[in-house]
Amino acid sequence: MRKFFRRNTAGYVFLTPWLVGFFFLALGPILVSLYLSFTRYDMVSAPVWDGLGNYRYMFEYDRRFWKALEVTFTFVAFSVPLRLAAALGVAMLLDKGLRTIGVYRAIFYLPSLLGASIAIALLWREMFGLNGVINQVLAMVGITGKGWITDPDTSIYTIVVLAMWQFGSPMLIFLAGLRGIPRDLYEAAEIDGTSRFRQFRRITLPMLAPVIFFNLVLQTIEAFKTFTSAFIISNGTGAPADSLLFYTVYLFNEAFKFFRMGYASALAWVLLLIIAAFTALAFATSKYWVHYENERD
Amino acid sequence: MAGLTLRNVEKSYGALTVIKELNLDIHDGEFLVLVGPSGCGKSTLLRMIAGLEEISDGTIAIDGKVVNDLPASKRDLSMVFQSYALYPHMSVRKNLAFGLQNLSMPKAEIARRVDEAARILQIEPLMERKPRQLSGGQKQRVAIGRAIVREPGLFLFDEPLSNLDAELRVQMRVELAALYERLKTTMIYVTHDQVEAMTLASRIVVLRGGKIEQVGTPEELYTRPANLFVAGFIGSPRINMLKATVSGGQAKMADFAAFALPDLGTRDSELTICVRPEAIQLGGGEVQAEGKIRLVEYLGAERLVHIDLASGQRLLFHAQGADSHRAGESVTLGFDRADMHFFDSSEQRVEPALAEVA
Amino acid sequence: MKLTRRTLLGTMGAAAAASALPFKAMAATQSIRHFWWGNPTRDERTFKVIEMFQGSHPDIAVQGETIGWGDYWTKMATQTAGGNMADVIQMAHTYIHEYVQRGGVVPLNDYIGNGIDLSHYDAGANDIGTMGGDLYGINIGATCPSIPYNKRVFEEAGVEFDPLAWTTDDFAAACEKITSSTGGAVTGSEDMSLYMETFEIFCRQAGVDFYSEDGELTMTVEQVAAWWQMWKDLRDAGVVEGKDATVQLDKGMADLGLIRGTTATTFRWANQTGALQGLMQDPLGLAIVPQRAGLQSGHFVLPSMFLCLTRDAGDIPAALAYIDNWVNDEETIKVLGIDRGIPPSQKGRDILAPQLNETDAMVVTFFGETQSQILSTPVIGPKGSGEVRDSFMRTGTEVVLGNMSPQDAADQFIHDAEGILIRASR
Amino acid sequence: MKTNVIEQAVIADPDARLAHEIKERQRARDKRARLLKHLFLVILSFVMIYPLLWLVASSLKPENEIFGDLGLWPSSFEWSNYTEGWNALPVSFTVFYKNSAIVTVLSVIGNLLSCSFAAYAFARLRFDGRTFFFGLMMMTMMLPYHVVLIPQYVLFLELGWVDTYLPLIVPRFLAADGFFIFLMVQFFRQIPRELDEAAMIDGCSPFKIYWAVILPLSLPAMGTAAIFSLIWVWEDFLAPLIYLNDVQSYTVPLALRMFIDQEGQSAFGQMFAMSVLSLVPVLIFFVAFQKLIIRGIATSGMK
Repeated sequence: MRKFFRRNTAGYVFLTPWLVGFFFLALGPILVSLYLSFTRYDMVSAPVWDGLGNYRYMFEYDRRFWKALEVTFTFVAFSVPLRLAAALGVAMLLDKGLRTIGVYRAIFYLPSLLGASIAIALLWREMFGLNGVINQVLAMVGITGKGWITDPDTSIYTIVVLAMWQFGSPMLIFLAGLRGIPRDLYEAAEIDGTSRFRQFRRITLPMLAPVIFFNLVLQTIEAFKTFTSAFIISNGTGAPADSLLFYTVYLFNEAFKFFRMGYASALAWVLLLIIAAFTALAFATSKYWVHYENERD
Repeated sequence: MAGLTLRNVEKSYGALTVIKELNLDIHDGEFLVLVGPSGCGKSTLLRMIAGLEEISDGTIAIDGKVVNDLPASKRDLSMVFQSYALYPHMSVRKNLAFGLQNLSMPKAEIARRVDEAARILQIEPLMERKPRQLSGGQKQRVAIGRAIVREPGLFLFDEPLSNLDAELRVQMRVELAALYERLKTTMIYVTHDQVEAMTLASRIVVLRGGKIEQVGTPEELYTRPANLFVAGFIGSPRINMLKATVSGGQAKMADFAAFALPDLGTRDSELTICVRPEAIQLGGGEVQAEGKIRLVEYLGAERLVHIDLASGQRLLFHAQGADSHRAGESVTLGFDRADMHFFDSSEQRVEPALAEVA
Repeated sequence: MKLTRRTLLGTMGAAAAASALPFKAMAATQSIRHFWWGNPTRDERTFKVIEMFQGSHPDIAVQGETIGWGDYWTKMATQTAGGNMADVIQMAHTYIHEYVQRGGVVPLNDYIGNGIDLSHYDAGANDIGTMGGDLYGINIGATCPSIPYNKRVFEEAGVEFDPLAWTTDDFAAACEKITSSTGGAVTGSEDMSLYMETFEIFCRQAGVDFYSEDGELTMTVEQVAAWWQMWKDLRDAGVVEGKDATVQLDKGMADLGLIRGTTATTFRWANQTGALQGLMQDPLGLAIVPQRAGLQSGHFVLPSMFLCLTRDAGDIPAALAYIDNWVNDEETIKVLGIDRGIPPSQKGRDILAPQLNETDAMVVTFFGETQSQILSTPVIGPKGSGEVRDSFMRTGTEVVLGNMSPQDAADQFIHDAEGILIRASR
Repeated sequence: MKTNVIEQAVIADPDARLAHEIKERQRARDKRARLLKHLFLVILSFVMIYPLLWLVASSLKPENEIFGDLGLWPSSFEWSNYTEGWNALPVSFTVFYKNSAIVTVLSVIGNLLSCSFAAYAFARLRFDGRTFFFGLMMMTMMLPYHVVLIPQYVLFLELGWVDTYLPLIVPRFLAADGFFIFLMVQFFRQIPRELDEAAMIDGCSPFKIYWAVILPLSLPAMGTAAIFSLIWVWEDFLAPLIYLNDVQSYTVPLALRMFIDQEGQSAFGQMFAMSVLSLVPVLIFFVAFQKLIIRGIATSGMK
């Protein structure tokens, strides 16, 4: 018993704020949402038990659910790697040398500061519109553009570009991670005549693995939950032709526009399972590529 | 100063047992070296003594007092880590003083001890530097300094020299020995390098797979290894091992003529006979074989001669530097029965009956 | 709804409430909350009204709560779910059924003439706020459908038409004229094929309403197909805005071709004209939704906003006093202006007449001149009608993109709409 | 001057000259590489900054010019968008800024403290149930926020916290944002464990290790977390929307949403002007705190 306390006390003391928050503020609402997913609940009247009704409807009848999944998976597949690559590339550019770096860092973070505001939505529609900047540039090299953001086949990629453009937060995390890599490792490699590319593969990547892992997991979670940008750019409708019907946009509309909070909760739990599967996969594979300095367990 | 008693100590991580029912007495004021191949549990054992690992079973007592439940800081010991573990954000002076401040020791006393340690280790000019501005050897000194300012009853060293280059390692080894001479405090030292073990230890503990293979002075281990493992582990260059079959009091090794065995008190028909490289004689010895020199390693004062025997066995011969053997030369080699170490089929040492030795 | 209402944390809650931040109106014995969606002008006016009300009713503290339209409904739903609705809320005709049918707002019958005086209201002004014989939402501003058009562009293209009596053919001709005279830089009109509000008038011109009184779908495949076919023809002729602008749904004013200067007309509720004009340099005119030759008028008026009393209202007398003041007090009406729509009473219109600016005056005139075209009051959609509207836009998009014929799309839309209504009625 | 003499001297020697030439060539190559890098960064910067320029330009345009006219340059500068925008709402922006400042400062402090606590426990301390709770923590990040909005609202309503700042602040002191916990865990785990052990032997309690060893060595991570949490709280809109009723208590992002009415009179110019201003505190903080990330102690002293 004494041993038990000795082993656990410190851990639980430090975890107390989180535990209190989790059990008093988070767990209740989470369980309620799970309960609601088995009900019909319009938010005005009391929830009505519906068993697996929501889930059955989702998988058997709901075409838009599948559409939303398709849109979201496409987005995740493109945006996560591209955004991480952009963030890592720029972070490495900014990590060494240059004295004016502080300015660049601030500038590169700007788009993320602007977030997904009405201004960004207006601007994005303009830029990728039929007469937008993008087409003007394309026209200069003789390519006839189209309404990228209004063509259901390409609209999703404008959101991918938006996600890429707002690479500020993973960039900053990468920068913080790069700061932790001892310079002498590079110096040693330099002396060994290791090429830049090999330095990247042999030193940067492995040393940065925990941070890459963090960004990968978090960006994937965030990408699956992407809401504001798609919502604001499509005026909350997922238009054109449901091509911007991101999963959470659909979920939000089901809940707050069509008063189906029960169904929305079921959608949320399905999404949770999907994200959890991906995260678990990431954690499972992390043993093979993420190594922490000096960890014994 | 402190002596230690380890009784039935066990360590396991889940189903994996790292230390098995280990018993050991460490005398007050001795320099004990734990040695063994990687994964033998030596570091774990040290960390259990330090209080950094929980003890799964059994007891550890320092000065007769069981410390199983005592946190590291209350065990009156210091530890030097393989990676030095200096606090990167503190100057050398702060690194040395940090532990003392935690004891809420008077400032003057802290300053005295820190200065003293700096003087002993000759790191006075480095006191205001940060660890990243130090060379490997300097970091090592600071790490040792941090251990000695505490003036503990017990020093623990976890492979402290393994990150240094060869030259520095030798130098630090000498300094450590000198430090021990000066302090005469109990020291427990973990290494995988048997040279360090031999040169530093008053006693050596050889560990393998979480079990003690042998405890003894360096000389005991060298001259009378308790088993084949210790024989192979202690001694550089490595001991020669030859398989022998026994029948009717006669032992037969490939390439060698059969010879009469002394009474070994075993009935095993398979033995392993070991001979140190320096016990091999060229052109002499009671038991002989023909061989061909494959390679000569010239080390200045000595030469290591690798010899191929007809059956494919290889022997290592430790020659004086002045000998002039060449690769490709055919030689006759041999050794005396008195220089043989016998190990039975369970790899345990077997000794000729006393009468016969005499 | 009493979901997860527990008292286990009650004590903690009380302690927290005691330490809560200040900012509360003090000293009044009664208090109510009024929640509306707004904009800077409307907020300023409404807070002025609240201040005046506090002056005349020092014992009733009123907390004004406001946020923009989109966020309003999210917050409203959350407060409703929590049982914490404001006492008095502003409602839109697109949402009122959702809240009435689920019991979020309560009938006001008992209070009319008994706390709230509506005797000066136009006949039928509260028809749309009345469901199943009970009045749920008081009309606080009427509006009607309109086609705002860019006067300069129409004049420069030499389009001559009667804004109060033009037909779909006139409309098509105007579009053609504008598009060709500007060389395509300005198209005649926005493609309104996905505007269900405009389609409603088109439907009513044929004597068909969207829904029956008991919430059944009454719009027909024929009407839907005809509507989409009409716009397809205009699109094919290249005289309306291209598909790229059309497939963006629920556009804000800032995205309208009318504001951007790329089209000459759009559809809006008449009370929004002032806002449109504020974003434009060219002057605006108002026209009716074009008539279908040989058919009846489809024009109607409806409240742009309602005031409702909620299920969670605590102090009903105070809330009634507030509502009564809102619809009757002369100064209040003056301060409110026609920001929320045209007052649904002659008294209100008379009070405002002297203070109207040019655009407002035009809107009021338009409103008055089209009164004679009103044949009936439309039926407000049942639960699920919001989703039917979404489905209309979505299926219509396929026509705009050329993926479906108007007829096939109409078939599918009606089929989907029926499914939606069945699901919503469960 | 002195170098010149030396250079002159060595040029006589052919080997030295060759070495000198190689060095010169290297220097030229480095310079070219740096220039290229700068050029790339400048172009990228323009792409990144264009929206802000657009926003600033729009904030200076007369209302009826913002959307009809695509050029960046306003026909006349409407500084009144700023002066009038500040007081355009029923409550002055002075109040909104004050409110946002209170919420943000407290939230950032709460976030850093509580999340680093939890992260230290997950990254460094061994206790039963660690993996389980870590999994739960990750899970809280995966559920779309919108579906817990209502149950959470009901909970805070029961606590009597609605229409106060407590629902915005208290959760931050209870490590509600798993993002920061996970972020810090990843960085903490990078710190060699032997440092903890050395500190343990030096007589540090777990708290002292956290405070005197882990925190000072995690400045880049803490700086990153501080920046993110400040920005996110400052820009947070959904929670204030739901929990704050009284306009007097609104935060800046909420106030910005009061300018736009999809259905009626909007004030885009003023909204853009106030949006630009709302970025200022965040930018200042960003520039100040990013130094932490840069100055972060390189861990080269450890291995």
